[in-house]
Amino acid sequence: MSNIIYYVSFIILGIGIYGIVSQKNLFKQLISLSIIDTAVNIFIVALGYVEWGEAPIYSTITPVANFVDPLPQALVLTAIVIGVGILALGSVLLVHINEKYGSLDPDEIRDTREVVE
Amino acid sequence: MQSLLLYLAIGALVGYFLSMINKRLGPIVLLALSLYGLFTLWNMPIGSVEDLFGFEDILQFTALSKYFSIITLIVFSCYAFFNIVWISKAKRPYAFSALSILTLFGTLGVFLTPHLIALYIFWEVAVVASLFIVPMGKEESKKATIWYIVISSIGSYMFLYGTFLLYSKFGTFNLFEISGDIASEGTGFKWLVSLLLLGAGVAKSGIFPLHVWLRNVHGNAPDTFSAVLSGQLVKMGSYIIALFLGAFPIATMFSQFYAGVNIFSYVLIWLGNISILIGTFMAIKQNDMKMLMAYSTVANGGYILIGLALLDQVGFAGGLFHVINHALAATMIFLSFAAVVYRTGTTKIDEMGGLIFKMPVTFVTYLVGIISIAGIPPTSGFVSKWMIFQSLISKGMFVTAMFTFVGSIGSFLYVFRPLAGVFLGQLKRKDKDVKEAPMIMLLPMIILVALTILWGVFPQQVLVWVTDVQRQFGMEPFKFDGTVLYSNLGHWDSWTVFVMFMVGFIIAAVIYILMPKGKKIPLDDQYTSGEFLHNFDLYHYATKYYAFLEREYEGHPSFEDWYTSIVNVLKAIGKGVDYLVRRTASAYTFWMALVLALLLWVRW
Amino acid sequence: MIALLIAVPLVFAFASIPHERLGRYFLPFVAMFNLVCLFFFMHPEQILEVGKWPAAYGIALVLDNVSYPFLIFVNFLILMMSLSATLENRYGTLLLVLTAAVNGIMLTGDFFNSFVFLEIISVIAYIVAAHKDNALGAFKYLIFGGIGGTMYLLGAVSVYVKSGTLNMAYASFITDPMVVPTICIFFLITFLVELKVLPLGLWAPDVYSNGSSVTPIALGSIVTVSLVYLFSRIFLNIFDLPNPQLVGILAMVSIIFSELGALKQKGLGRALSFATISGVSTVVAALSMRESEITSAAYFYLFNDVVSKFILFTLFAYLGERGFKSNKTAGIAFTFASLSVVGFPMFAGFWAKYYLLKALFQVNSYALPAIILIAAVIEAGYLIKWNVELWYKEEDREKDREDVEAEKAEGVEEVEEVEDFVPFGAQVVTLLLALTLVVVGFMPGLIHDQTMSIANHVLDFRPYLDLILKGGM
Amino acid sequence: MRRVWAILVAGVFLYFLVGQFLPIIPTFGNVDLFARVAFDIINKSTTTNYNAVEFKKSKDLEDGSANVVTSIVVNYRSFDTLGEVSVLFCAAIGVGILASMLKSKKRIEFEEHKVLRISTGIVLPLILLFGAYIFIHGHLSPGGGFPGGTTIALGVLLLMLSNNEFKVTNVAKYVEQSAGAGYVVIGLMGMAIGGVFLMNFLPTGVVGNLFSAGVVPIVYTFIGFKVGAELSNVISDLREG
Repeated sequence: MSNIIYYVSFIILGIGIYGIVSQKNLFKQLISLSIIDTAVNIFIVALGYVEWGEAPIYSTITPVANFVDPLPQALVLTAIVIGVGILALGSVLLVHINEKYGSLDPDEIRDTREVVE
Repeated sequence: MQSLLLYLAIGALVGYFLSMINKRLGPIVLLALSLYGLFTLWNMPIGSVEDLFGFEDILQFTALSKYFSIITLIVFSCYAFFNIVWISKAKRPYAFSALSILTLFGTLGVFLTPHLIALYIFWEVAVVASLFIVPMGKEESKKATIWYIVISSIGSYMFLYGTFLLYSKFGTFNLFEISGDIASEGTGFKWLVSLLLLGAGVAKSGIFPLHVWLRNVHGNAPDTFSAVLSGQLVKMGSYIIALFLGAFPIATMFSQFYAGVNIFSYVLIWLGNISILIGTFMAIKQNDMKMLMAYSTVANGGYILIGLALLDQVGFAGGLFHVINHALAATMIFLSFAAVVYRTGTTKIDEMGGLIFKMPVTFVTYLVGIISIAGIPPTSGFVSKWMIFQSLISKGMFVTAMFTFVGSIGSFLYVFRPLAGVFLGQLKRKDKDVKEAPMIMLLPMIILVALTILWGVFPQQVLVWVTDVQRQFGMEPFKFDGTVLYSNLGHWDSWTVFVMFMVGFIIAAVIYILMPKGKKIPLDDQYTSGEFLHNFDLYHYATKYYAFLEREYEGHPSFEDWYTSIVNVLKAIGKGVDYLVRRTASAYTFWMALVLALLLWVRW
Repeated sequence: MIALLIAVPLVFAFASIPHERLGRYFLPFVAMFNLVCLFFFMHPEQILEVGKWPAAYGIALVLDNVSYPFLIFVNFLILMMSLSATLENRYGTLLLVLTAAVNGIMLTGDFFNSFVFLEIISVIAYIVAAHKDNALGAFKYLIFGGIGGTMYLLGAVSVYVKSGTLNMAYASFITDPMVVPTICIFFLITFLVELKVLPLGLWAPDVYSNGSSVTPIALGSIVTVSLVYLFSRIFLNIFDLPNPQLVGILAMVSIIFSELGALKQKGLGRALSFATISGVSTVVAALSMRESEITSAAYFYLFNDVVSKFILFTLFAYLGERGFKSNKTAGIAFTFASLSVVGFPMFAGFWAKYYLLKALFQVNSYALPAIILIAAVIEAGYLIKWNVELWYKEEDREKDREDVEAEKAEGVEEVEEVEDFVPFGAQVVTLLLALTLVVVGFMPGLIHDQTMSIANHVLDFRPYLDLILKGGM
Repeated sequence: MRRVWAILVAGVFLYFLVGQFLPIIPTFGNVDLFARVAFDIINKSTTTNYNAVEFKKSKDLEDGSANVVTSIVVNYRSFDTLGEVSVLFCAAIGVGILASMLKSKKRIEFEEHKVLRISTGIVLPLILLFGAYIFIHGHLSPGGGFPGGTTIALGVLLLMLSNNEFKVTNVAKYVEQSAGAGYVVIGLMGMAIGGVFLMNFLPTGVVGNLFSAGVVPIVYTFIGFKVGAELSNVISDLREG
């Protein structure tokens, strides 16, 4: 039962996948992608947890090392920034799509495109 | 041989740039090169071996190489000669000349090497070079090019697959090294390899079921190039068939089936039968004279295949002999058509008529050509057909003999259609000012006529080449003595027959000259008693010429349609793929899950 | 020293921010600089531990006999693209970063680092994909590539969890038969997405067919080559490919279906996009065999496919479907490239097919050759159709021109004159590449020797490990 | 139907993760740190022998930052961070390019509010200061260049919300340029001095002091400026259209 945090992150990831497949609105798909990112980040941080470990910072409270694994945290830091970049990019793309087709619903977009073709 | 190929490769470039100075220089380069090639290869001893560009012993000059190279070079020299004038009508003269030279390079290369990969390379060079000449023809020729490349690719990739199969078994690409060991392999392997290797030959020489490209390509290619296509490039396919049937010990590789013919040959013979049938009946139907001759090529490809597949003393020789006959005849006929089109600008039979009065030499060329195709003495066409018949009858293969016989009768019918429609009958009003083709065009046609009749009367020279081939492949050579040819059923003296024919011809000519001539009435008068006509062509008597025959097989299944519908099915699948592409990322995620599930389900 | 290949493009990229057009002028010089460095100052078998941290702790950049030829090829392609493509404002900066990223992904010996570079490439790919107002295609790619990237991240992290380090060489000590396939599935999904093997490569046609002179070349040529490198590094060198038969079958299905998709297309751009999918799928199918001759042939195939598609896409971007009448050089390059793609003799493509078939038959694999040849028949059909149509188009065009002139005479001014202008740079580049194909067609040894050496090195893990351990311990 | 598909698809992923992936990873919290490189990184002994690190006492270690995550991000795996900066940089450029390609050049206008405007004047310096504090103290406390830069960008956003006339000028771009190039130049300086790209060439000092950890604070400062300028640009691009 100690693995519950893993299950939680997997379930969030599943929710993200479910969102991407089930949602028609493209913006909701982008949000689902962001949810997946978050889930993976939670999972990675959880992987580095050592029982009774502390935040990996030398300070007056923790002058001597009894830390959780800092490396996954560093990786997550990078992953978060990448996620932010993709989120920003995706939203601008959506602005473009909305301007071009007047909608973010793929069905409506397809209708307008087929008229054009 | 190496130097000849090198000259040809360089010649292609030289031809291109010289053409820019004067269009006519391109064909002249080709002519010079083919005459040079003819001279060299004629004198080359059989069995010489040479390197090519540093690859050792790639080129090998066999009797079969010699035979096919000489046919090729004759056809090409006549074609080049003819082109000197005709080139002014070509759409892209520079590229036309250069690519023609490249085609010659490719085909000669095919004949000169037993190394299967080198052969494939030369083969594809010839295909690509000719490929880009074809769309210079009529409007539909672009579509014809697709037929050409697809069917040709099917053939050549079958060949490539077979080549690599052999390589993986024997570790060499040299055909003659392989042929010694292949008999000991498993039956399935032998069938597969033989069928794959012959695939290229079948596709190229227009044998059923890969015959469909001929009508489009020969019919729509530039007029003179059709002569090369039918007279020469198709013979590349015959070469492949002859090479493999000769070099492989087919007789020991496959079990005997019927009358001393093994099962593999029997399959080929049936393909030949069907080709003859299809070619003949479809040719009867055609209104376009070039397409008509294209189907005739299919039928004659069938003859050659039957002859070669018989693999015996008489039949194999007959098949080889038929190659040269058909090459000459087809070249002659297509060149005369080119001359007609050069003057009248159309290929439709019912738009012409009575050109005998305006273009007598062209008419004679065509006449001799069709006589040879139909297999009437004293032309060489008779000799080869006689040999094939002899072999079939002596083996008791009466069904096949019947097919070939039907083909012969049919060829009388279809060759007569352009004869009557184009040359005989009455002159169209729009053709009043048509002149005979220029002298330079007539000369190669006359040379071809002379060769056909010469080899029809004195076939020794050709038979020497043919028997050389047979000897080299370890077959019993065909027996002949001067102009007398022997088979198990009897013999035949072409000189005697020629004399008898000449006597008959002279008698007929005398009667024709002495007899009173008929009176000429304009064509339309015959039908309408002088009424006004809206469409003259409908009343042209070449329209629906063989309606009584065509009615019998109207609505027949068409392989062209069948292949087109296969392509349509493929396109429908492609449309499905395209549909998937146009979905959103949601659908893609589904595919990702599917792949993931597959990866989990199929355990490592 | 080898870090310069990444640092210099990045410095120039950052330096070019305020001036929108500066990036595109930097690009050729940076690519040239990289090539000069690679040729004269860098030689294989060296390792750089970034920041002087031992390989297991920090990040190691490895220049070995596998990455060296790949780097030269990719930087050469970048140089060519910088000369041929029409770069709009600020795309130059992006492509500078792309240069750094593809160099990085080929040099790095660290899983997470390769993930970061993969993401740089992806982000640039999404932006470049949106070129020519193609936001919808780019968005589909973004969602799909986003999930793929996440998978790669999970894979990299599980490598860390199992081996305690992110270094590729050390990671290969994971031998647990339960663990390796699971990790590899993560990576595999990403690669199947990014390398466009069909059920997962469905994004590609929409993205490539936008008619830009940058998108298909940057993504289809440059990025593809670098990802094929990473694919072979991970699956041939470090881990074993999980379930190679299945991957092979997927790739074969992909070859056939993409060719059918291309056959159906009415537009040249989409047809070429599908052809690209088929080309890369062939490479993946061949690589999944894990045999040195086949691998070498696969790299040869990749070389030919990438160079030819470079030419085809560039000319398509400039000429569209307008014919070669006024652009003979372009036409010749186009024809050479398409003949090479199909694999006609005397072009590089023939030797690619030759070596591939020969090697496949040697290991008694008969299905893939058959599929490659069937695909070649279909490919020949539609590519030759396009060639013929574009070469022999002049009649219609002349008619058009007459119409245009007639309409002008009548005073209709709004008719746009169709310009068949291929920029000088693009003409030179495409012709040069086409000649390369011909030269390689006559002297296949030039490339084959290289690919053979790559293949031998990539299938032998020892030199890579030695290189890193010598530097690390 | 769509939902059923979605559940199935998500189910496949979950099945893979739970059934295939979970068994091979250690249970939560049960990590053997000694088997991972993190152990040596925490004790700052990747190149030297093990010595317990003590806050404010250990000096001249191979890496001087008290925040171990920072030491990984900016020192041990600094190359990743360079890549990370590039990702953000590319995304920002992409937003700029795509926003400039929009056809309707409609600028987003806000309703100005006096309270907001005046309070912005008071809060803004504090926000900027706080941002600067975060990235300057990145090696001592949680935080660093990215959060710091984001905080600065938030200040710019506040300015934008409160003042319709406000525009991010070209200065932001120059900041971005010099900060980005500065990071690489620091790396190249390491190469010039120590022979290796991105080497820490400054003395590392005592763990826990502000002036410690060598180039880490400098790099974080650059990153902070760069991220701040970049995100401000993104916001402004999105607003201006």
